[in-house]
Amino acid sequence: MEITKIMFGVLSFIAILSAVLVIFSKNPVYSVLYLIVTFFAIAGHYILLNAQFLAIVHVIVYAGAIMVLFLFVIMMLNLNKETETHKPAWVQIIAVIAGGIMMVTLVGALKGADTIMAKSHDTGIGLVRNLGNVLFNDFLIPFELSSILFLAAMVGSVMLGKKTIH
Amino acid sequence: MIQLAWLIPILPLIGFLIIAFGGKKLSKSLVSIIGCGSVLAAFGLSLGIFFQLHGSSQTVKLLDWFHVGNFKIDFSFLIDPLSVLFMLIITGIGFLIHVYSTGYMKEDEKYDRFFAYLNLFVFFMLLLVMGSNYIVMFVGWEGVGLCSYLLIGFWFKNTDYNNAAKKAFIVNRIGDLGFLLGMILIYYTCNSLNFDTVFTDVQDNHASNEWLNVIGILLFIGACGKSAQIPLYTWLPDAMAGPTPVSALIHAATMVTAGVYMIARSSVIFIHAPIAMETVAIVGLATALFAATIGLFQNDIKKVLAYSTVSQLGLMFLGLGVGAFTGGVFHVMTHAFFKALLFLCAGSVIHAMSGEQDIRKMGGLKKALPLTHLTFLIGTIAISGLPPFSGFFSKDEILAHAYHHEGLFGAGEVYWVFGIIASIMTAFYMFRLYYLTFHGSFRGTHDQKHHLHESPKSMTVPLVILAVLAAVGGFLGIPNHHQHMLYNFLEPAFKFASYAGNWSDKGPHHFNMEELKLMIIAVLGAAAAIYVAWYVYKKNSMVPKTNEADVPKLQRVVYNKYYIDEFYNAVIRKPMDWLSDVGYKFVEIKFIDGIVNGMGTMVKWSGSVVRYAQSGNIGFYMFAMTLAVIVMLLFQLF
Amino acid sequence: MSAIQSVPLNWYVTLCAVLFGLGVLGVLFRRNAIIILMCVELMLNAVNLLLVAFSAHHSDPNGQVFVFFIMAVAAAEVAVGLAILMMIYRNSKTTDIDFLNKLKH
Amino acid sequence: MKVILLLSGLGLLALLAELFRFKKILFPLVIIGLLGAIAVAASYWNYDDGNLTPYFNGMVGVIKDANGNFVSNHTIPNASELAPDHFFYRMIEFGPSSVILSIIMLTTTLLWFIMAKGFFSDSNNSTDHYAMVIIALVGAIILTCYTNMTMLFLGIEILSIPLYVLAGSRKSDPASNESAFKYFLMGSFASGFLLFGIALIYGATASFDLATITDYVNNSARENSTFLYSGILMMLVGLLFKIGAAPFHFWAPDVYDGAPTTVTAFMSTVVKTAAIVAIMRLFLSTTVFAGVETFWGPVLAICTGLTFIIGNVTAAVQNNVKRMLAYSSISHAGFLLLAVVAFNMQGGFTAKAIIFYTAAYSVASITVFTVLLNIMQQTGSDAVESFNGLGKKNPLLAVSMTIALLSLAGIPPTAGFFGKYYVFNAALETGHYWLVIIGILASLVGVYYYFRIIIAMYFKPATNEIAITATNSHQALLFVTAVIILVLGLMPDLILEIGVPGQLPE
Amino acid sequence: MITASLIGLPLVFALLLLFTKGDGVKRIALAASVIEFALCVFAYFLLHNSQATSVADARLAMNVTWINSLGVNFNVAMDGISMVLVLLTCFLVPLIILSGFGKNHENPSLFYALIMFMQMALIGVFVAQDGFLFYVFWELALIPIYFICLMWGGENRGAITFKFFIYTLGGSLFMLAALIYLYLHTQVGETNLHTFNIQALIAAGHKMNLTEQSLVFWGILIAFAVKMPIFPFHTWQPDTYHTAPTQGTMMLSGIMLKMGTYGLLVWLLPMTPLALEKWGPTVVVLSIIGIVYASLMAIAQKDFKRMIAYSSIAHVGLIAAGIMAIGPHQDVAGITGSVVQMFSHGINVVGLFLIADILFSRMGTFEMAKFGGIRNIAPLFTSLFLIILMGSVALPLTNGFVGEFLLITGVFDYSGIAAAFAGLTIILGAVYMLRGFQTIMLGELKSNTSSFTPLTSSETAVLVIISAAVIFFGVYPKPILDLIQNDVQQLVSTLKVIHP
Repeated sequence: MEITKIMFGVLSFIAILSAVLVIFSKNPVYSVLYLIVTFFAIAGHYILLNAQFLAIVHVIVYAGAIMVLFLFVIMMLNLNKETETHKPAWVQIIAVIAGGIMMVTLVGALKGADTIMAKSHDTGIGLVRNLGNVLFNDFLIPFELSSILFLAAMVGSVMLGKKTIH
Repeated sequence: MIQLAWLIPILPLIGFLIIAFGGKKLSKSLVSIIGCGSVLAAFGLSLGIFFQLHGSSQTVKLLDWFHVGNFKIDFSFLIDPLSVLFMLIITGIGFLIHVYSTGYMKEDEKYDRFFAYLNLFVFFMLLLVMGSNYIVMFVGWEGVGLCSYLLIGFWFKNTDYNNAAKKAFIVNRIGDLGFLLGMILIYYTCNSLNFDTVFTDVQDNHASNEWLNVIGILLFIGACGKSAQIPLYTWLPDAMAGPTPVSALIHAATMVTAGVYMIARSSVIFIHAPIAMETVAIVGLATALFAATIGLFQNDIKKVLAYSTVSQLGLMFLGLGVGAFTGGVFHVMTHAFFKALLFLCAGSVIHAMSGEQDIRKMGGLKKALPLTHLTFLIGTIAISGLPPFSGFFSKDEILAHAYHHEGLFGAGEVYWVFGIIASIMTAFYMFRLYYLTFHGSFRGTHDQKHHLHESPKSMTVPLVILAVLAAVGGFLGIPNHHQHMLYNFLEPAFKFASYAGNWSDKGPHHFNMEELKLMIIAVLGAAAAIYVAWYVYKKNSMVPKTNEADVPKLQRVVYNKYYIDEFYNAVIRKPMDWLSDVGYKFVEIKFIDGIVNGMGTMVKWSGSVVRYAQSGNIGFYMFAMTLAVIVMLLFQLF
Repeated sequence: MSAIQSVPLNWYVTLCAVLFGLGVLGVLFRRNAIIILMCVELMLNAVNLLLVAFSAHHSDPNGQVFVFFIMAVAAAEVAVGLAILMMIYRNSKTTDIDFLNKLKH
Repeated sequence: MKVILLLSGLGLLALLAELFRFKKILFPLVIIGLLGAIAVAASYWNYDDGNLTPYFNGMVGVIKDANGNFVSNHTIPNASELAPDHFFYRMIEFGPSSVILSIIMLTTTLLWFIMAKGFFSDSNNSTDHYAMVIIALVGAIILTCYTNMTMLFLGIEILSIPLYVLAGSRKSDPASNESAFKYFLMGSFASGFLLFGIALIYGATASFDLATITDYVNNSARENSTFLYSGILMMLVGLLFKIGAAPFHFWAPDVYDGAPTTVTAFMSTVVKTAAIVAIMRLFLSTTVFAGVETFWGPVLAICTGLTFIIGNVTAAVQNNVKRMLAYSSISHAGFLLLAVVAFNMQGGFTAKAIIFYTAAYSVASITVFTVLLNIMQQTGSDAVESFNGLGKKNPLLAVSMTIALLSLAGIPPTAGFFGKYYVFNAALETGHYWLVIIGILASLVGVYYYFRIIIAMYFKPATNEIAITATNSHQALLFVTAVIILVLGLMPDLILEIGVPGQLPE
Repeated sequence: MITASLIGLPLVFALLLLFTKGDGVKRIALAASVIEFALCVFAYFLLHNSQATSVADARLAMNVTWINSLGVNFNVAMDGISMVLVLLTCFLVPLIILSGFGKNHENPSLFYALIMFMQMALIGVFVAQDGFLFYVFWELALIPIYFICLMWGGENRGAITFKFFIYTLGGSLFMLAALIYLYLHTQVGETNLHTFNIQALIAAGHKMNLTEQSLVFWGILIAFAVKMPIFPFHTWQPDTYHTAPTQGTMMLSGIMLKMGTYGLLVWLLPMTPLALEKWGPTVVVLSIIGIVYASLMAIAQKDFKRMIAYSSIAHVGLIAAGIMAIGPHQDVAGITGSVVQMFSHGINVVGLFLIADILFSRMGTFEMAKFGGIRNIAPLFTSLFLIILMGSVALPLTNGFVGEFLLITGVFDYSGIAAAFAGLTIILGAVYMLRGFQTIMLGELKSNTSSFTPLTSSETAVLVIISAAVIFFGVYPKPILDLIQNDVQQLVSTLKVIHP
């Protein structure tokens, strides 16, 4: 058993477990926290896969920005275990069954790929230099356009979020 | 002269157009002059042609009608002895009846209409007998049906009359369909509908074609309709709703004999169609007997005459069916004389009785209506078959041929026996009618008695002429080759029919001892019947009971025409109405339209179901999406 | 030394499928719109991981670059989404999706 | 690219209007900007031998060889060979179908702006609304010309995010809130599937570039079909969601219903067009996934059939015109998908069908929504009954509405007829008889609910005394759209011959 | 050119009328339709000459590209058969307009504009030589009549006209599909392009196998079957005829119905020989069931207008049977008869509906039992009624006879039994028609009929013209027969015999 496989196993276990806890935690705040754990586990996977830069960005963006945003909203709306409503049990069971089947079918549909192993591997692709090269050459246009996206998101959230002055 | 033959039908047509469009603006006398004059002119022309014909056969074309594929149908006329004979009967008797009508209809406010219709009728009837192809014949055939409809329903305010008119038209149409199909079958057999072509073709190429039987039967169905044979006879007695001159002209002398004409005209086809021939004979005989029995107990003067007409027509068909084409036509002629006469006399009586038609309310009219009485008597004798009046000769000829007939069942004698029975019954009920009407004491109301009067000249003169014809008309056909003028005259028309075996035209029968015996039996039978009638109705002055309940049961059945009308009502009309009604309510509305509407309803219904999937719950939406994805993935897996 | 050379690609794929499925499960399971949104993020992360794994597998940087875009979009989406949630909360004082069912049929 | 830049600038300009206080002249500026964009898009055409030919030839081409196998006639160009302005690192390519479809969308937006003038003037966030719409349009344009999955994804998001906002732009209206929320939540859920699909395809092909993927699909799809096939399915889910096809249509009625009517009009025209274009560039005819049509064809066919049935059947029982139009837009999505299903290697009618259908559908929808908007504003209701007696109250509105509805129902001589005609033509060409029959029945049901409005307008007596009036600009708009509908119905070659030379769009 | 202007002229007039206000609209419409009729007569003589000299007259045809990308041409031409129907259209439209002179429609300019518009579409259908053009005109004809029925119809018109619209549209969509299917099998030269030219479509149809032909056959048939209508696709018809304003009913029954029969004859019959052989008998059987069934339904009717509607189904059933029944003799009778009968039925049924309208305008009802004894005060009306009625029951020397006789002859060639059942129409027709006539016109005058006002001059004029036509074409059908002789002969020679 190679160390990478063990690492993979541990990280996967953490990711899945915390993902399950995200779903089944009664308290929204706990869900957020578990989700952050999941994100960290995923970041670990990124590092394992030699995507170090991405791992850092991931932590910054998801754990640092997005989840804070979530947490902020939850706090602001004062959501907690008491205010949390749950679907009726039968709906939950159906949801679990459906989600489970979804998972199984997805896994089943994708299982045909097991024989494929990487032929060779360039460990350098995850470096900032490489990524920057690709991002600002080939992906220049999407990069620029994402600014439009942000602009829209920004304007939109401000417009919706601010209180209407009558 | 013959080339002018097209004028013969056109003249009454012109008369019709003038009267129809002139309408009320024309005075009654002008209408009479135009109405009678046009027919008289036609008669004159016919007479002229008659003298020029010399047994020849010529076609006179008036105009192209329609040419479609093999159809080459023209308005053209075939002038040969057969058609000329009918033309003479139609225009001659037609003229007399026109004259008679000027008196009979004098008071009617729709005088002009009446003459317009009569002229139109003469036009169509002439087309029927003059046409040189089946289509023109069919035009006339249906046209006279229309006129019959119009004239039966002439007094249109009366619903019964209208019903009678409608019935006549519809029953005729049943026959017409048969005729039409027969015609079409002829077309596909011979590729033509022109008489010349068809007859030559049948003679040369189709002499043993089985289909000729079918054609024959189909044509005969047509004849049944028009000539009131079983099972399509019921309209004729009802048709007596029309003014009496109409009954005389259309429902006795001319139109109803169109069937006879048609079969005589198609003799070539029929002689090669033994089954059809036998059918004609049997149906004819059956009708003759059946109608005669009904006639025995009728109390309406016109109804009696109507049933006697049906019966006589049956006799004619018997003649045709046994191959006595000349005999059949001969009887048409004599029957035209005496039956027209009888009807006109009846009209005169009704006229005198102010519209009363029930013979139980008459009696003793001999004194008040001497001329009518005399002519009626002549007619009665003629129809009863007493020599030397005309009916005797024609009837005798038919019966003699029936006696010698060797049909499919080889039973000529039986035909003869039944024929004799029919004519004996005829003699009985005719004299019954005669005695009840003219003898005994008057049974009508005071008013009627007061008004009793002999008819005006315009009515009696035709009576006299017809009486003379009815008396002497039979001498045209004295049963001997050389004296049988009619046969000699008609022979060219039946020339094809004369050469073919068992079913061929029989010509006149030869006068010999055996025939004499038959004649004597017939005459004696008739005389006996007359005696019985005299005994019952004259000597004992018996009058049929007015109260139906007092009448014996069997007689009541016969009196009610064996309930055939009711039977038809129950078997055909009611079911048809029921079928259409139920069909409309259930099949049409509920079923077919129901399916159509059901489709719409189904869409709406499924819409109202499907819309509940749109529950508004986002969780459900996403659940449904997930399910769909799962299904898609499973689809990929398998 | 990279994990991709010792861990079969299939493992990653399976892991991602499981994570993705869990995300879907969460979306179906919860009523709180915020948690649902978080589960969507979980789905996106599964995709990200898959992309990175493939990227490593193919030795191709494009996959990792794509992840950047996903992150960007996810951030933008979350911003807008939370703004919408705030707006709804302001009007109806709830983030429960089952109460948002006025539009239907 | 120029179009995208111009529109992005326009969006920015709209935002700046708030700051620099030229809100008053923003409307004419936007109109001018859109006209300019149309001109720029049109400038991508080049005259050659008297025929209009596209500036760029087909991006990727697949043809059948003599054995009936798919082969690529396209050699992947080296980056150095390409002027960056042309292919933009193979991110977008403004091909013939891009040009024609962007012109259609730009024109539709132009008409929409005229219709929606009131929407902006009523709001105190008008500049934001302008910006949102224009940015959404940028996304839509991107979808007409993407050649890379990244651009597809970004295009969809740039299109969607402003729409989430716009749907919720009536902030105090619970329906609008709910609409925005549903749209957003389900939209991001569907994005997840789309991305998963993209990732899987990347896994199979190691590329986001459509040309490379095409090559892979055509040449080595058998080698690692699992990822590819699953990926295609997942992408299909995401895209079918966007176009509102069953069984991913659930958001559409609620969102269309709840959103402000003008926004609904935008969604059911421009957004729908953009979505079908996105699908078309991946699935249609000689493009990316064509080589494995046998795999996804049946799936799409089933979805199309379902879309027909669900859309029409449910529309038939709606009493609110707005909601009814939402369902009917689902059914129109069905027709557009039918054209995709009727995929044909000779390229005969499919692309023509889609182009013409979208044009016809967009113009007719704008008309219908304009009338509906007026009715809703003046009677306060969008029930069918509120149309009662419109034929007498305001004949112009009634007549143009009638023409538009006839067009939506697909009755000659309106543009909509040709739309349907081309779709059926395409479907019959490739033997999708059952779908054609379902489509015919669907059209009949369609006639049913469209004609309910016509009957209400002409046959039902007015239920109220409210006079229906329309502004001058709306009247002009209605007149113009009605004329366009009829002219396209009589001379469809205006779009099909001049616009698209030869074989399309490949 | 002439043909195209026959189409264009009504359109121009329609637009003109749309912008006319006031009472003059009727007169202008009448004048317009008379001008159209004159042009049509001119065309008739051109065609007559060209037939006599066997030189095609270029003025009667026009073929210009319409939609290049689809291979659709504006291809119109007239042969004898289409001439008959165009003549019928142009003859009836003035009469229909004239018959409405006594009435004051709301918004008359729109009403008459729609009628003219419809005339345009109808003529278009009859002269189109291009499948697409045919279809477009086919649908175009539907729209004006829909609005005429919807806006000026009687009670419950919304639902009824709607059903009519959907039903006929449904049928024609299947036809569209079938036409496209044929179109896709055509080939222009060696290219990949297709064409909608009728000859090419026929050629394409002949190349198909039985299954494909059957698809096409049923697809096209269903459109015609609904339009005519053939049993059991008829249930829209009585309701629609009943509720439509009478002039609309006249357009529907007099002319529009002929679109179906014309289509059956010219478009379907030569298109798919194998399918015709296989399915022709089915259609014949359906038609004949329709004859008997519709006649029975007519008998059940209490309402005069509805009765005429059913009678129309019966007559059309016979036409359809005559067209489809190609018997072993390959006789032209059936098809000739169908054309003649289309013409005759158009005239007769318009007359009958006018009579119904006259009755309704006097008494406010179509229910026959409410009438009675009208003959007492309106003898002229009675006579004209009777003449038209006789035309309808196919009495010889009226126009109905020639057609029905030839039709029955045609059907007989196919099967004698079929002909016998088809022939029942002449009996049952007489039953319900005479029943209706008697109930309405004969008998004693009733209290409510005593106020029956005499015909107006416009009504009289129309009825007299129709009666004259009934008799004229009965006595002298030659003009029509000559006109179609060659075309029918040619058509029949290409057909295969079908066997029951």
